[in-house]
Order: sequence, then structure tokens, then C-alpha cells
Amino acid sequence: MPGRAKSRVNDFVIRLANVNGTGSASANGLLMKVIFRMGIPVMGKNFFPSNIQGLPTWYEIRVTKDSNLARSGEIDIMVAMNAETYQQDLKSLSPGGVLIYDSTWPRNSVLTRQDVTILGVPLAKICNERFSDARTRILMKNMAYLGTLAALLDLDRQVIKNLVEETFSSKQALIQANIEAIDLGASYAQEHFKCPLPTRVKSLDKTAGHIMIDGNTAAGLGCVYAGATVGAWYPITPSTSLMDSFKSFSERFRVDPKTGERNYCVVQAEDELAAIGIVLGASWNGARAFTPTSGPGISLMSEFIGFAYFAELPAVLFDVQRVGPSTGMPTRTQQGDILIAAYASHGDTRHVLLFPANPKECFELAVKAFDLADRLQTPVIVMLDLDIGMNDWMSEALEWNEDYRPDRGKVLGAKELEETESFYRYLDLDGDGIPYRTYPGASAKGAYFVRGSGHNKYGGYTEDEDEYQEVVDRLKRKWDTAVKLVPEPVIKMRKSAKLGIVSVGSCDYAVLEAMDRLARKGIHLNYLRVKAFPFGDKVAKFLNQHERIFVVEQNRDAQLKSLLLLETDYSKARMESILSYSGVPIDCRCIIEAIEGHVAKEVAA
Amino acid sequence: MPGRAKSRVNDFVIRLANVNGTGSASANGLLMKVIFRMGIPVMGKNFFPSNIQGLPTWYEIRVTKDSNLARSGEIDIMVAMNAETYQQDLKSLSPGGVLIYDSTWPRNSVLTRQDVTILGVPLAKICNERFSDARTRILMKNMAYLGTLAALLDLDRQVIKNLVEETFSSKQALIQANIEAIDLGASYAQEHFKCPLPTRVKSLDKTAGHIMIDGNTAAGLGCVYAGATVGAWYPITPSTSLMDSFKSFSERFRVDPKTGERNYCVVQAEDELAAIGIVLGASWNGARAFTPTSGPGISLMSEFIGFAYFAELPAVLFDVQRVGPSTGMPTRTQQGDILIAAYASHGDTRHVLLFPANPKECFELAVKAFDLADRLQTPVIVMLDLDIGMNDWMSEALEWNEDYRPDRGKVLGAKELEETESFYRYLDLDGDGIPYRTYPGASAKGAYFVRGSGHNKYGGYTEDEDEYQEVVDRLKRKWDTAVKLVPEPVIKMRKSAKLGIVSVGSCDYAVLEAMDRLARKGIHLNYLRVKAFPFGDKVAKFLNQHERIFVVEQNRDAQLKSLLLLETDYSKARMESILSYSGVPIDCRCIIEAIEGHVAKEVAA
Amino acid sequence: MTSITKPQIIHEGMARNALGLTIRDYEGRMSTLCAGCGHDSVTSAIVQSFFELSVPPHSVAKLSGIGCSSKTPAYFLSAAHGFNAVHGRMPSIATGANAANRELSLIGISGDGDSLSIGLGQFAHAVRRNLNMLYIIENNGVYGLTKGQFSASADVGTKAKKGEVNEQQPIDPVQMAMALGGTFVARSFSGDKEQLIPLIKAGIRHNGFALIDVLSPCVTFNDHEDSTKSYAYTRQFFHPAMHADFVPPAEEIKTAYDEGEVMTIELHDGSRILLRKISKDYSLNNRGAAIDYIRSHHRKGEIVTGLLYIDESEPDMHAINQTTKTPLNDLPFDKLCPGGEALETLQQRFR
Amino acid sequence: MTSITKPQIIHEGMARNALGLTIRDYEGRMSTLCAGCGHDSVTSAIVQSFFELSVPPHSVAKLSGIGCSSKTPAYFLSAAHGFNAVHGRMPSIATGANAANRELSLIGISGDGDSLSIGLGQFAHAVRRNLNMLYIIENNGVYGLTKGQFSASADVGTKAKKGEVNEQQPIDPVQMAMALGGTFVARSFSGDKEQLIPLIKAGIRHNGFALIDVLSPCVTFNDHEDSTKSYAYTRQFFHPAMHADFVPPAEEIKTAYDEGEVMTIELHDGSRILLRKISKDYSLNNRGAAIDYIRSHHRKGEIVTGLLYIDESEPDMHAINQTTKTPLNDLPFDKLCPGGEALETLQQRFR
Ligand SMILES: Cc1ncc(C[n+]2csc(CCOP(=O)(O)OP(=O)(O)O)c2C)c(N)n1
Ligand SMILES: Cc1ncc(C[n+]2csc(CCOP(=O)(O)OP(=O)(O)O)c2C)c(N)n1
Ligand code: SF4
Ligand code: SF4
Ligand SMILES: [Mg+2]
Ligand SMILES: [Mg+2]
Repeated sequence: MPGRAKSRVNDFVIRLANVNGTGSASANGLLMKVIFRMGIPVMGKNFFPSNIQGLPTWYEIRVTKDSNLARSGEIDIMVAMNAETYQQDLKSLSPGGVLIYDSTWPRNSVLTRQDVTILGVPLAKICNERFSDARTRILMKNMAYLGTLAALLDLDRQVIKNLVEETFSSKQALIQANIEAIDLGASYAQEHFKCPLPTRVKSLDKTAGHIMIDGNTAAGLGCVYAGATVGAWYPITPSTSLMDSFKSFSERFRVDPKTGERNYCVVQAEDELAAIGIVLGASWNGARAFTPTSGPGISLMSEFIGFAYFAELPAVLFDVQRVGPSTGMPTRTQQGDILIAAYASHGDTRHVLLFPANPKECFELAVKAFDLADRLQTPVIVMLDLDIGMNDWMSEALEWNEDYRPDRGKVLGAKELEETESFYRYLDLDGDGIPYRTYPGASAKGAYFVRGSGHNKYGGYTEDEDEYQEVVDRLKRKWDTAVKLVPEPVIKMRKSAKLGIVSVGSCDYAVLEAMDRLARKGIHLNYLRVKAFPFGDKVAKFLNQHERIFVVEQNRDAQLKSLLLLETDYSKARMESILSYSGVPIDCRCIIEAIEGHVAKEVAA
Repeated sequence: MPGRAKSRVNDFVIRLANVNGTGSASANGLLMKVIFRMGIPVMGKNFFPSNIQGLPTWYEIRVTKDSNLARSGEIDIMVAMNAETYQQDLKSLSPGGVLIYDSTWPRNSVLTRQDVTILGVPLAKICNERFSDARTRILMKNMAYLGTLAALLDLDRQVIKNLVEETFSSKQALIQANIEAIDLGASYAQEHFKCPLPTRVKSLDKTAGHIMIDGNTAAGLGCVYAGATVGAWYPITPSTSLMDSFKSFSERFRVDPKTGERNYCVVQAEDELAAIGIVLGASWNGARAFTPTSGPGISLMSEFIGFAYFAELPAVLFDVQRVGPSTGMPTRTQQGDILIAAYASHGDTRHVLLFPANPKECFELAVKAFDLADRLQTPVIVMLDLDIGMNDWMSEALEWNEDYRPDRGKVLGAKELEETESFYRYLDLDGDGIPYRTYPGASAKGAYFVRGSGHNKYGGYTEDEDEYQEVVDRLKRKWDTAVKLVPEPVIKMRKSAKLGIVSVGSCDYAVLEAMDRLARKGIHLNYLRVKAFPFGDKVAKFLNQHERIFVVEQNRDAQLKSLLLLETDYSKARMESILSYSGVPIDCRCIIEAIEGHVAKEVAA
Repeated sequence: MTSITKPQIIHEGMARNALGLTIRDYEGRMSTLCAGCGHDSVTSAIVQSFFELSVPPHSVAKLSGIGCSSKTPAYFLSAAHGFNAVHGRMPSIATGANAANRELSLIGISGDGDSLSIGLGQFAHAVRRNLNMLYIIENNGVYGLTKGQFSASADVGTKAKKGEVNEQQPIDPVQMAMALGGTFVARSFSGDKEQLIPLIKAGIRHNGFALIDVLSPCVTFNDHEDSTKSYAYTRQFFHPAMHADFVPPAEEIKTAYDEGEVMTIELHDGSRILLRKISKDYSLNNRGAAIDYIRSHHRKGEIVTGLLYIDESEPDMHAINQTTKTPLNDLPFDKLCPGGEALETLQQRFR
Repeated sequence: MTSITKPQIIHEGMARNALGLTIRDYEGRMSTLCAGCGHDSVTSAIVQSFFELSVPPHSVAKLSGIGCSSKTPAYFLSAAHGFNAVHGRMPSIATGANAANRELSLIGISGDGDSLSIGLGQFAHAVRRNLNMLYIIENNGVYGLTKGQFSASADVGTKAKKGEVNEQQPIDPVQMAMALGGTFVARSFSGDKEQLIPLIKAGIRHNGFALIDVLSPCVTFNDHEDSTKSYAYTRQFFHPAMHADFVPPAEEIKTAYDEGEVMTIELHDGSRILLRKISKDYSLNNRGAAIDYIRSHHRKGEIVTGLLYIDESEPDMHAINQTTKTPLNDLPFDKLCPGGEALETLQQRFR
């Protein structure tokens, strides 16, 4: 084999280049799951176009015995199934890598490289000979390259077989065809190439207690577990599958088997302005309600978000961020809505944000979001991104504490109302800035007007300056209460490091990998990952413990850093941004480079 | 007279308490105009309810020989025409003040104060005796108290007469009635009280070269002068009169007298989402287009604002700010939209803001806004507030430079296109981050797609990370160009002051008055008023020249200070906020207090 | 939403309804609208209707958007919760409220600006969902609260107070609702309580979306001579096509009708609507014909009023969704949360 | 808006239109829609229509919102400027474009999601303004681009690919436009170019808002057996009521018709539409009857198509506004700016 062949057992990246709408996604998912079931930690990223059929799409799988679950930036094996992108795919392969392509059609001889191994498998030919139906041929080609990979990488054939059987358990007829196609691809490889490759897998036991799940599915499940009953939404990539998850789990767990009646109500709204309105109408009435959306939806919802802040209505929003501004790149990932989510809407407003970094946290923070929204009577926005939301992640298994009871916050029911002399909506009786609320229909005594116009502490309409100010000042005090209630950051301290990293959400694994690699080079860093806004004391303390803070995030304008600047007292001069915002999930290289660069400068200075 | 009577010639505040919908606003405006025409600087603030008829409304006039055109916080003369608010009005009068009320109905004897003078005039009775029609009686009562004030304050009767004649020049019949009513009120005063009061006016010559105008009228006129042809809007207080102004001046100057054809098109849109869309559609086609709105409109427009940022379309917005959050207090003033306007919309976006501080600047910055929008190909938001927009201000007269020609920015016409080899929309040919654009219909060669989705520098659709990033990086460079083009701040330096004030918009006169008063107490400050965002070097320089900066603004959350923090390197620890956000225009007292407090602390420390 | 507290004075011997409540119990705060505003008459018709129907006030929730009309929920049913949404977005709030608690009786008050301009989309989709609520548009052809600009319901040729003539065709909520499949479509006039009150009662009891477009003149900005939405004009060109009488459950039908003259429609709660044709050539069962009838009369300057369409059989939002009968906000947590064991099991799929 | 450049190959002897252009000059980039998508057929009908009308491609501007349908403007008229707005907001962009340059020929392409859900308000108000543009809805009953959720035009009882049945009544843009006073209302089918092309031509030439609702099946998410928006279903239940022939100015009317059979409508530019009834009981002049006809056929599962309503005499937005004939973007600055002296004078008022 040409080039400096790498022998990397359980530590390499496969990239699969396909055409969308050809069923490749499920084959690639299967491949990843096989590796996972072999006990080897694995990461998968899907790069798909904003289109339904016929355009280039890539799937990247990192096999990573050390659980480095971010992208590495390298590509060791390229499965180049798309003639359109062949040239580009060949180019992006790392030196020493292996490229597999469909040799049914000869490739252009100019398109070659000396430093990589190119393996041709006549996949279409094999499949066309074996299968007659056109659609089947297309689908089976995917299985055939899976078979080839099985041979080349030494995948466990029994695991594959089991998985295929599970996957198609409801369509028995397909099992046989799929397995046959896999065999065809495998046999060809075994006959023509030396199998397995030096770059290959070997069973481990490092995935026990874990699952492979995407963040949207986990978050939707979290809504079910939190007891949400009303979901309103308008479809938008990459948030759609969150509602799909809520719907399908609700169908499973919340439908009366006898009557078919549903203990939930999902409203597909006419747009995002309506979706958030439905959520507010429902939470006004004491249902836990939520809406999943993405950036454009947040923009459209901002009038109502400000309303909810001022009228003090709970609401849970999921912003599965995609690349902005505007329509941007709907199928690429970014963390570009942080600032707008924090201060959405005109006037003096500020909103509680939660930042999960993986599917398990999506589940947990979804539940937490409802508790916080109810307790604080304000919108809570859970900030996912396309990477967490739509990619399958290896995640610790989800757990449920049976003792959990929803915190519905300060609600007076009919009985409590009867016992109180009089009820006023916006009094701060407990000194925490949080007033008491009541639900419509409960009792005449609890009746009041929800309004976004000026109101006094009794809930009455006002245009009086003092009465108005009293209310917005209390809202600010409520924010101080929020600081105490939101989840604390995740902190990883190494002894005596003077440099700190602050990051958020899906940057997590890239940061961890960078820290490891830097540590090996003698550069030690501490790490804080914010899980919520407002930040709270722990964040301030961490910042102040460090001479320099690197803020790692996935947007152009350093939005997390901006929030840190605005909401802590840490000096701007001591913060440095590390930004990755091209739309592909961050990998550790930019972090390492930036920090090494900084250290080198320090040494030179 | 009881209390310590004040003798304040040309330096006092009159407050008039009325019921809205009774025609008092025009009487009060007349009163102010009379004082203005007598050559005495004067300030007027209207406090009106968000309602059409029957609720309390106040008008405050400050007669201020030293041109302190902000509120003073004192009330020296109260005209208490509203029985509903009589108690409150009496209470708010400053010690030594004078209260005038309608003694047709006896006032409650408990409602009295020893330290003020109370003058009863049977206004209703006088008017009812003289006029028969019910509506006329109501209207003439206003004129009658104006007459009483004329006598008490020694207003120039000829000036009043002239003004009445001008005002009703199209309704001759009304002139006589009005003058009669004024005479009735005046005569009563002369017969029953010692006229004039020690607190009174005396002609000066300090208003030459000035006009009395509200900011919305001036801004609407600016749009006419800038050559705007398309205006789109959805009515919202307090921005409505801006479009009224554009419409009426356009009717006057832009209608072909022969054909009746209009050289402009005002579209009353169905909502704000449509209004901004219409603006974008029009500027795409090379018309100068604008929309006036207020906070809720900005929230609703934010999706399209982000679109315009990313697709690089000029657009001029006027945000006449009112009290937020949400519907808030539509008829009260605030500067609460600064942060949201700067970063409106999801994703990495930032927008050029202009901050007029008075009607003259409203006119000038309206024109400037169009030039900047065209030059920078981006939305420009002119940030007024209710106080500037709807109150009549004494302002330097507007001037027009006949040499002005609109800067339409980088536009290639049919001819230029023919001469170039090929046209690509988003190339940075000049290194300033600004690409060239073309108008539809001009030439096939200039054709391209405007889109909010990912595009490359050629204008083509892209989902490629490098192509995308290239464009957003250039957008950031364009921002650096914006810094150089926006208006510079207004700076007032006193020698060797270590304390600085930074403020914005309608805070201006309150800051100036505070500075004067503090200077008299030996506390000297420098002052910078930002006129635009991004801020630019002069702002940074000013900040750095000072040990401490007080940021004076009218919102709860220190939004200008936030922008300064984010966009300059000045240290947070050295900035102190002075905030006024209850909805009434700021007066100098809070500024003086805060700064004196600070100085006292420093001394004590 | 400005409002002033109104002293509640209950005279002895005041009429009491089946719940023992007097009409005072159905009133709200003092109106702050202009004296003579049509909206105040609608308010009093609403008060009267709820009183006569003996609805427990706290079982109602009243909603609105922004506008003079949208202020009015403050002026009736003090004991009911209220929601004053942002401009044009009340229908979505109502949708959520109904989703969470299907037992609440919802009444929404909107204006022609609120529903036909900024809120047109939400209005139309509430019709489409057949959301169970009474939706009243207090239609005056102008934006009252922002001082008299033409709204989308202004007629071609009508003149503004300041002289401007409208040349754009109006949007008629009644025709819209007809075309969108609305199940209860009515029009009335704030000046005609006799017609309005039975319509309100029927609308409250209708199972689905009940629209009443009430012409409600704006005395301050649109009551002058050349306005087609003034009291004088409306009164003159008012053209009742169908008369509706509302008869509560169990109550006898008192008036005697000629055979064939009256059509009885039974509502879900057992109450009935007695429909009587006033205009012979109006047919109640035909949306297209209704639109035609309305348009042709509109061309003559006439305003067709009455209960113009009703269909009690269409499923409402919950029927379509197959929601449980228990209000969702009343379901105990253990019915909602699948619990730890289920979580274990379902994760098999992800291993 | 994904697109791939298409090689422009012009054969010798290809047909050329009055401008000497071939059909290639009216094409756009290569489509990236699913093979067989109805939208591609609409695209080619548009190409054909503009070619045959000999419209200079750069005198057109093409607009859309977001969706598969909204991608299609990239696939025709490469030489025309395009505007791909945010979701549902194309009508406002078109309004502004028309305001600024009344001479541009505007064609907007939208989807049923884009126009009937998020964009319903803007769509309705563009109809109301009688904005001078051709507006095509590529109607497939689903949100294609977000993978097949029901849209607001999904019929009651239609089944999604995954089995869900829609129970909400559809919003029909044709009925909406009729009720809103639309001046050109048509429906067609992407699979019937013979019907579609003359409609597109007439729509381009109509002075005002021309709506064509084109049933345009989504092969990927809504072309299965139980769908009422599939090719098979549409083809089977397609019910043409009116046939329209488009005859350009100066061209002779070639076909001979029986007397009374054909109605000729002259458009502003001198071209004519020859309207021929296919269904005897359809009447073209009556919006209400049209709605009725459509609804009654819809109940039978039939889809009424053709040019269903036209009124060429209504004023468009500029006529209502009395805008100058010169495009506003072409007015010289000195016609717009009143100048210094005027500023002096007008300030008298403020002294
Ligand atoms: C987003 C937004 N835009 C504009 C306004 C200003 N506004 C308040 S009420 C109103 C129109 C009200 O008209 P209508 O609904 O007909 O009510 P009416 O006052 O005539 O009863 C408008 C435009 C607002 N409150 N919010
Ligand atoms: C504000 C916003 N919300 C949601 C989306 C996601 N989205 C893109 S296209 C689409 C629906 C498209 O449906 P339709 O207009 O019928 O077009 P089709 O794809 O069926 O041709 C949606 C919901 C978006 N782009 N913007
Ligand atoms: S302005 Fe018109 S609509 Fe508003 S309260 Fe007055 S009369 Fe009624
Ligand atoms: S998903 Fe449907 S609408 Fe979209 S391109 Fe494919 S077939 Fe056409
Ligand atoms: Mg109205
Ligand atoms: Mg569709």
C-alpha cells in the first residue's frame, strides 16, 4: 500500500460520501451501531443537504477507543459512493488513508493520489446482478458497501446480522435481502483485498451503560417525563424530530388503550408566532407546554417571548440552533442564537437558558426546564444545536428518579384561594421576586388579567411611573432568584492551572480532547462548561481563579463571551475567544492551535 | 400668599392636568408657542394615556431662560382642570407654588395645602354663560384657562391673538370665539387676583433661529428630503406621526399638480412583518424605502432584519421607543430597545444604529440613515423615543445643503454592467467589505438571487463551510467600514475633568443641565453623546481618557453600557450606570445625585 | 385595557338567574372607551347573555388582542380570568387555553384591525381548527386606538374623518369564515341588542368556533357622514337575513310559528336555536350562496346580518385530536410520566 | 434554493421567439428537486409561457418564500433577478418591488405551506391590494422540504405516508381568493400543461393579482395510494370547468367557435383570453356560485380547475395609490427633494 499506511485499531475516522434520498443514512447508522455494539466508543456526524433527494451527503464515523467523541479532523477511510464529489472526497482523505469506491464505472484516471490506497468494488454491478427491482438495487448497494467494510474493518458479522434482524423485524422479507447484500460486499472484499486492513476495529467493552441516541429524541422524551401535555410547533429543521419524538413516545405511553383517547395534545400551528402563543395559552391554564424550534422561529417568537417575560408566564422553548443569520444553512450546526435568546424581545428583558452538551443532558434539562419555568414563571429556552439534536451520540443511559415530582411553582388552587383574604397577582410575598398565580376556572377569587401592558403589583392596569417601576424592579429581583435555581456549571479542575477554558454545549468533547492533548504537551487547563444562563457564583469564581480564560464556542461573534462580559465582572482583556462557525461541528484542532499560539506568545514575550 | 412665594421670571414649570379628548392638548401647545414667540426658551412634555377619551392627561411646560430643555422635576404652577386627579395634582405641586382650578364646582375642603397658593376660576361657569353648544363649551374652557394664565403670567396678548388667528385661519368663525374665551379667563384673573404673579414671563430674544417641532415630524421630513419614495408601516404609537409627516409633506411636495399623480407610495401594511418586507422589496429595486415603528414592531421585524443583514439589503427603520417590555406603556418614553436593535435576529448579526437627541438631528440623521443604508447595504435603525418623537421641542431651525446628493452606494447600472466582464454579487473588490449590487430589470448580466440562505461570494447557493465562512467574515469586515462612516459622537470637554459622562438621545438636555449644576458645585465632567453604533475610535478614546464613566440612559438594564462593554475595551469596573426608566422623560436630579454620591464616596474613601 | 373600578351596587329585588346571581355579577370595571362607542353596547350584550344563560362567571375565560375593542374584556365578567394578548395573536392563546382546559368557556373579543390585518392568519387558522370558542369582532372599519386609520374592513368609497377615501376592497370576516369552512358564522350590529343577544348565547353554546362580526361604530373616528360604518349608515342599511332565537335546554319554545317557518338546531348541551328567515331568498345551508347574497347586497350598500351559517356536527379541535375528556391540566402526574421501568425498557432500542 | 448549473446547449434551428431567443434563454439552473416532482413540470410550463410570450427575461423578477416549491425560481429565467424571501413573506417583498418599479413583471412561486400557513396573512393582503403579479401556489398538501407533514391544504380523510389521517378541513386558496375579491383566480394541475400554459400567460398579462393554484404532487411524501394530492388521484378527479385560451395582442383568433360558446376578455396590453365553458353549470361571473361549485364538487372528491374568475377592471395597487407612471426607482432626485428654499418656507409653521 502506498503512503505511510496507518495501523490504527479502534482509532480512526470513516467518512461515507453518498447521494441523499438513496437510503444511505440508515446503512451508515447501522455501521455505527455495529461498532457501538462491539463495545467500541464511536461518534457519528451526518452532513446532509437542505434538500430531499439527489444531492451530496456525507456521514462521518469516528471509532475512538478513548471516547474522544468529537470530530478529529482526519479522514482515514473514505467510502466515495457519490461520483459528483469523488474528486473532493479523494482530496479530503488524510495521507495514508484508504478510499473505497464503486468500480462499476471506471474512475477518471487523473483523479488519483499516490499517498492513499484506493480500493474499487463493483457494488452496483454486484447488486444489479443479484436484485431486480430498481429501488432495491439502490438500497442494497448501501448494504453491499457495509459488507465490504465489514470485511475490511473486521466488523463482527453476528452483530451485524442481529442488528439487521432487529431493524427489519416488521418487514421480514427485507432481512434476507439485506444480509445477502452485505455478504456480497464482504465476499468481494475478501476475495480481492487483504482483509482486514491495519486500520480496523477490535471488540472492547467500553460502551456498557451507554446508548446511542440523538438529542432531539432525548429532549422529546424529557418532555414526556416532565409531564408536558401540550406541544405546539411549526416544522423546522433541525428541531422537527424533537416533536416527532414527543409524539411517538406519547402515542406509546399516553394513549388510553381502550378508548384511544390521548392524554396530550400536539398542535401543528400555522407558524411560530402561533406556536408560542399556544404554549402561553396552555401554561396560563396550568398545562406544561413547550415548543421546539430553530433560529428563525426564535426571531418570530420574540414579541411573545417578551410578553411572557413581562406577564410572567411559564414556557419551555427548545432552540435547536442551525447556521444563521436568516435561513442560513438549515442542515449545518452553529451556536449562533445565544445572545438573541438571552435578551429576546424589545424592552428590558432577559431569559433563562439551559445548555445541554449531550443527549443525556437533553433529557435531564428538558425536565429541569419545566420545573424552572413553573417555579420562575418565565420562559426557559433550552439551547440545543443541530449537532446535539440530530446526530446520534454515544451517551450514558438515561436514568429516572422515581421520587421526582414536578415543581409547579407558586400556584394557588381554589382551596388556598378560599383561605386567603384577597389575591393579587404580582405581590412579592416571599421576598424572592416570585409572585403567586392562579389558573382560570379555579375560582372567582383568583381572577385577574394577564397582560403585556403596564401593570401594578396588584395586577391592575397602570400607566403610573412608580407602579410600573416597582414591577420591573421586582422582575430584576426574580432574576437574582433564578441565579440560585439554575443548574450549576460542570467544572474540571487540574491542579494549579492558570489557564481556563469556558465553553458550552456541543463543544464539550472537542474541548476535552484538546485539554488531553495539550496536557500531554505540558499545557494544563481547567475547564468550566456553563449549563445555564444566568451564570451564577460558580462561574464568576472560576473566571476569577484564572489569569486567562479561553472561551470556546461555535459562532462568529463570540456570543457566550459577550454574555460572560455583560453578566460577570471578569475583565475583557483576560478573555480570549476560540471560535468555530463554519457549520461543521467543532474539532479540537482549532482549540489546540489557539492555546498553543497563546502560550508561545507568552513565552516569547 | 402663603408659603415662601418664589419669584421666578422665565424660570419655572407649569403643569396642566386635563382630561383627554377635551381639546386641551392644542390649548397647551398654544400656550407653549406663545412663550416661544416671546423669545423665551421653553420645553413641553405631554403625558397622555393610551386611550382616546376621558382619562387623565398632563402637559408640562418648562419656561427656561437658560435653555434647560429637560424636565426640572419641580412644578411651580399647576392648572388642575381634572377633578379626578385634583388631589394628586395638588400634592405634586412644589412648595410655594400656585394651583389654578375650576371653581365652578367647590373643591373638597380637605384637599388643601398651606404652603401653596390656590386660585379658583369659575371657568365652566364663565364659558357656559357665554357659549351655548356643548362641545364649544368644553373647548373654550381650555382657552379660558389660557386667558387666566395670560393674565397671571403676563403673556403677550398680541402674540396670543396672532397665534390664534394663524391656527384657525381656515376656520375664521372660531377665531372670535377663542379670543373671547381667552379674554373671559384673563378678565376674571385681573379682577380677582394680583396680576401678574411673581412667577411669570418676560420677553427675551433667545429663540431666534429656532423652531418648535417634534422629532417625528422632523424625521418624516428628513425622509422626504432624502428622496425616499416608498414608505411602509403599520400604525403604532408613538411612531405613527412620523408616517403622517412623510405623507403630508409628500402630498405637499410630491404630487403632480396637473395629474394628481404621486411621486411616492405609502403602503399601510397589514402588520410589521409585511411593512419591513415591503421596505426590503422596494430597496432591492433601488427605491429608498423606510418604515417607522416601535418596540413590538422591531420584535416582529427581527426575522426580516436578519435577512437584510445577511442578504445585504439597505433598509431604514425608525424605532420610536416606548416603555417595554411587551406592550408596556405605549404612551410613555424609554430607551429600552437599544440592545435588541443592535443585535436583532438570530445568528450572528449586528446593525447600524443612529441616535438623534433632538428634532434637528432627527431630520439630519434620517437623511444620513438612507446614505448609510445604501452605502453599507444593510439595515440602519434610527432610534428615537416617544419623548423626542412626539413632544414639541425647541430646536435649531433645519438647514439644507443644496449640494447634497444621495449616496446610493455601489450600484452597477446597465451601462456599467455591459462594460464589466462578469458580475458577481458578493465579491469584495475594494477591500472595504462592501460588494456591488444591481437592480432588477436593468440588465440580464446583473441578474442574481437575493437569499437569506447560505451563499458564496459569487451569490450562488452554498452549503459549503468555507464558502459560507468567507461571506460572514467579509460581513464582519464591512462592519469595520461602517465604523468609519457613521456620525461621530458629540463631545463636550472641560479642562482636566477625570470624570466622564456618556449618554444618548433624549437624555441630552438633562445631562447638560446636570453638568452645569455640578460644575457650580465644583464637580467637573466631560461629556460624550453617542450618535451612532458602531461607536468608533472617538468613543473609545473618550472612555480611555477618563478614570470613571457615568453612563446615563433611560432603561433598566443599562443597555448602552452593555454595548459599550461589548464593543470597546474600557473596563467594566470603571463604568457606572445612571438609569431612569419609569417612563417619564429623565430629569437632571438623578444624574446629579448619583454623581454627587460617587464623589462623596471617593472623598470618604 | 385601561379601566376604572366600578362600585358594585346591588339593589334589593334585582333579578337573579338560576345561580342566584344578579346582572352585577356579570359586569366588569368601568369602561374607559369614548362615550357612545359601539363596543360598550357589545359589552352590555355580553353581560346580559351570560347572565341570562346562568353561566358561572369563573368558568369563563375572556381573551383579546390589542385595540379599543380588545380593552372590553375588562368591562364584563370581573370574576372571570382575562388574557390581553399581543396585537392579533389572541387566537393562538385561545388555542392553547382550550388545549389545556377544554372545560373553560372561552370568549374572545377582537377588532377589525386585530383580526383582519395583523391577526388574519391566526384568525383563519382558529376557524380551520374549529376551536371551541365564541369569537366576536367589534368591527368599526378603523383602527380606533391608533386614531382612525382605515382598517382592512373599510369599504371602497368610504371617507375618513380627515377626508381620505378608501379605494381598497374590504376583507369581510364573514365571507372569509364561510370560505374557510367556519361552523357558526353570524353578523350583527352593536345597536341591535335584540338580534345580538341570542346570537351571543348561541355562540357561547355552539360546539366549535362561533364567529360574530358585530358592526360597532367608532364615534370618535368613524361616525361621520361619509362613513359606511357609522351608526346612521349601519342602522339604515342593516339587512337581517336570518333571525335566531336561543332557547336554553329544558325550556319550552314559547312563540308559536307557522309551519315550515322555523328551523330548529339543537346544540350539544341541549339548547336550541330557532332560525327564522327574514329574507326569503336567503338559504342557510349554502356557504357559496351566502357569500353571493352578502356580496350582492354589499354592492347595494346593504349589510346582511343574522346567523348566516351553522353546522353543529363538525368535530372541534379536541375531537380531531382525540383528546381525553379530562382537561389536560387536571391529569395527575402519574398518568403522564411513564416512570423508570419504562425508561429502562425503551432504551433497548438505543443500545 | 439548491441548484446546479446546467450546460446551455442551443441547437441550430431551434425555435426562436419574436425577440430571437430560444427556449434555452428562458431556462434556469438544473433542478435539485426529487425526480418526478410536480414542481418541475410547473417550472417547464413557466419557461414555455415566457418564451412564447417573448418576454425579455431580464424584465421579469421572480420571487418565492421557502420550501421545495420556493426553490423553483432558480430553475427558470436565469437572466431574471430572483428573490428568495423568508418563509411565507414573499408577498410583502413583491409589494415593495412593485411599489418601487411598477414596470417589472413579477412572478411569485409559493407552496401550500408557504402561502396557507405561515404566509396566509400576507397572501390575503396581496390579493386585497390587487398587487400586479402572477402568484403560483405549487400545492401538494404537505410541507415537502420539512419531510411531509400535512399542510393546511390537506383534505379531510387524506392519509400521510406514515399512516396518519388528516381530519382538519383544508384551506383552499381559490375559495379564499374568491372571498377576498381576487381579480384572477385559477386552478390547474402540474400534469396538464395544455391547461396550465395559457393560464400562466394570461396571469402574466393580467393587470392585478393573478392566482393560479397548481396541484403539484410531491412524489416523495404525498403520492401514495390514500393521498388525495397524488398524481393518480388528481388526474382521475380533475374537473375542468372553464377552458382558457390565451391570444397575444395583434394575433388573430384562429379557432372557430360556435356562437355564444366563447367569451373574450381583453387584457390591458391588448392580448385576449378566450374563455370556453367545459362544465355547463359553471358561471364565471359569480364568486359565490364559484365557491359553491367548488365545494360541492370537492365533497364528491372532485377538483374544479380552469380560470375560475377574472375581472380585469379593478384598480391595482398603483391605481389606488395614484402613483406616477414613471417607476419610482427612476425618478431623479430633484423631483423628490423639495430643496432648501422650501425648507425655509415650511418652517414658518414651526416658528
Ligand atoms: C405589534 C403591534 N403593532 C401595532 C400596534 C398598535 N395598535 C394598537 S391597537 C391597533 C389597531 C386596533 O384596531 P382594531 O383592532 O380595529 O381595534 P379598535 O381600536 O378599532 O377597536 C394598532 C395598530 C400594537 N399594539 N402592536
Ligand atoms: C420561519 C420558518 N419556519 C419554518 C421553516 C421550515 N420550513 C421550510 S419549508 C417549510 C414548508 C414548506 O412547505 P410548502 O410551502 O408547502 O413547500 P413544499 O416543500 O411542499 O413545496 C417549512 C415549514 C422555515 N424555513 N422558516
Ligand atoms: S376611538 Fe372609537 S373605537 Fe376607540 S373607544 Fe373611541 S369610539 Fe370606541
Ligand atoms: S420532497 Fe416532494 S415537493 Fe419536495 S422536491 Fe421532493 S417531490 Fe418535490
Ligand atoms: Mg377597529
Ligand atoms: Mg407543499
